[in-house]
Amino acid sequence: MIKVRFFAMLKNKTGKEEVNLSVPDNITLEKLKAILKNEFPAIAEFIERKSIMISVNQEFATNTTIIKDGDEVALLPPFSGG
Amino acid sequence: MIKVRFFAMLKNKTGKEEVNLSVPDNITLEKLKAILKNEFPAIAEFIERKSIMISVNQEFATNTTIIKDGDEVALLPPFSGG
Amino acid sequence: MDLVRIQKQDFDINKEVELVKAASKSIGGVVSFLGAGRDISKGEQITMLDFEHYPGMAEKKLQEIRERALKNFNIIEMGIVHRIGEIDIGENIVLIIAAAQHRNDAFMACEWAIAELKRITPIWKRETTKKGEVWVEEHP
Amino acid sequence: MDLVRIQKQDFDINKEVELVKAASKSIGGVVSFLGAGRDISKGEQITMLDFEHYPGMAEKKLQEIRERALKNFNIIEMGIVHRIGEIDIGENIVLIIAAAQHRNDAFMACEWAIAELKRITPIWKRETTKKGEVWVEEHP
Repeated sequence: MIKVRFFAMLKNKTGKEEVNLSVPDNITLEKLKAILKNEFPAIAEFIERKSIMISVNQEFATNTTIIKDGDEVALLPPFSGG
Repeated sequence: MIKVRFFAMLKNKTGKEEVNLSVPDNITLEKLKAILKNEFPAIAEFIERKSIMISVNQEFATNTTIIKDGDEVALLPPFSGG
Repeated sequence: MDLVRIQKQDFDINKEVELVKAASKSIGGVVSFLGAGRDISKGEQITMLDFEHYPGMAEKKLQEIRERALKNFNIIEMGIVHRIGEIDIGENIVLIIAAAQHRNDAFMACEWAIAELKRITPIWKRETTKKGEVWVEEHP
Repeated sequence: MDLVRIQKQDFDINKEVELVKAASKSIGGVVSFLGAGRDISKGEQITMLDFEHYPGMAEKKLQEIRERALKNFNIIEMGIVHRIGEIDIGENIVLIIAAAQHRNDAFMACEWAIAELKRITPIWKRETTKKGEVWVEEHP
């Protein structure tokens, strides 16, 4: 079980702030992205776009990052602070 | 008659803040500098040095600036504001 | 008070500068960047701003920016405060203060820090216009 | 209160920033340079600073810097306050505030203005050390 968090426009698009999701253990972020695209079709195109960053346990992750049980994955639309 | 003002270290060196001086009318600043060097030997070397600026009526002046009766001439050591 | 914070309430620039200046008597130059809510964005009249952040991660990124600034620039101290929640036009949004012995280092560190903040800090701005509310995508 | 001033008393950074920000709701970035009295100069321990200015001309030069900044940079407003008289270590000396729609313009204008202030403004600093009082020659 992992926790998936949505921020800003992605929260609006999915209508969710966070979701607990059962996924195979020790998959790569690349594989998780495919799962998330199926699970949340409303934001599939955003997950595809490079401007969306994904963090795992509050650190920026890449396609090869391994997702473990209990991890917190967050989908981060382009930042606009400052 | 012109007014000559001294600031910072030049005030210390001459022991004066300002002096009224009779000088020929319509002389260049270059000529005035020669007069000032004679008049105030304690600061002759400073007048010679390029780092000293001279203002006439509160505007930076050059050797060719004409000094007229009633002008305010100020000897400005290197600035250190800010 | 922490040098790096995310908070709802407005900040007092005097107090933030004092906090940074307290680090050393050798501080000669303090450069601050203050971001404020502009009334117009891409030609649209803005009536209200609303900032959301990723609690925990956003704070961590700001701390990281301060630490990297202290390491990579010849500065003595840095403070960063970012507001969240609703912010009116003209109000303060963010304050970055860089203090150094000499001004050039403070300018460089401050300029770098605000660019880095925009690049890596999970904070999002929602603008309210007559057409509705829009999440801003600064880097589309 | 004037945007450009020379004064004995300390300034309130919040108030000075508000004064500059009052110029327009389109201000998005405000960059400030604050100069403070350092404790050490060229290896000497400083105990006190004293600033003298050429009354009239110094104010005129600061006004000129503001006007040239407004003309040559894409900024909306600029404020400049310089203190004179005795100033303790750690105290504020000078504040330059540049406000623009975008931060890059504010950074450039502020950095230019403090360099230009040091170059053309008839203000002199006297440092008191254990050895006595010395008029500083920044550009010998």
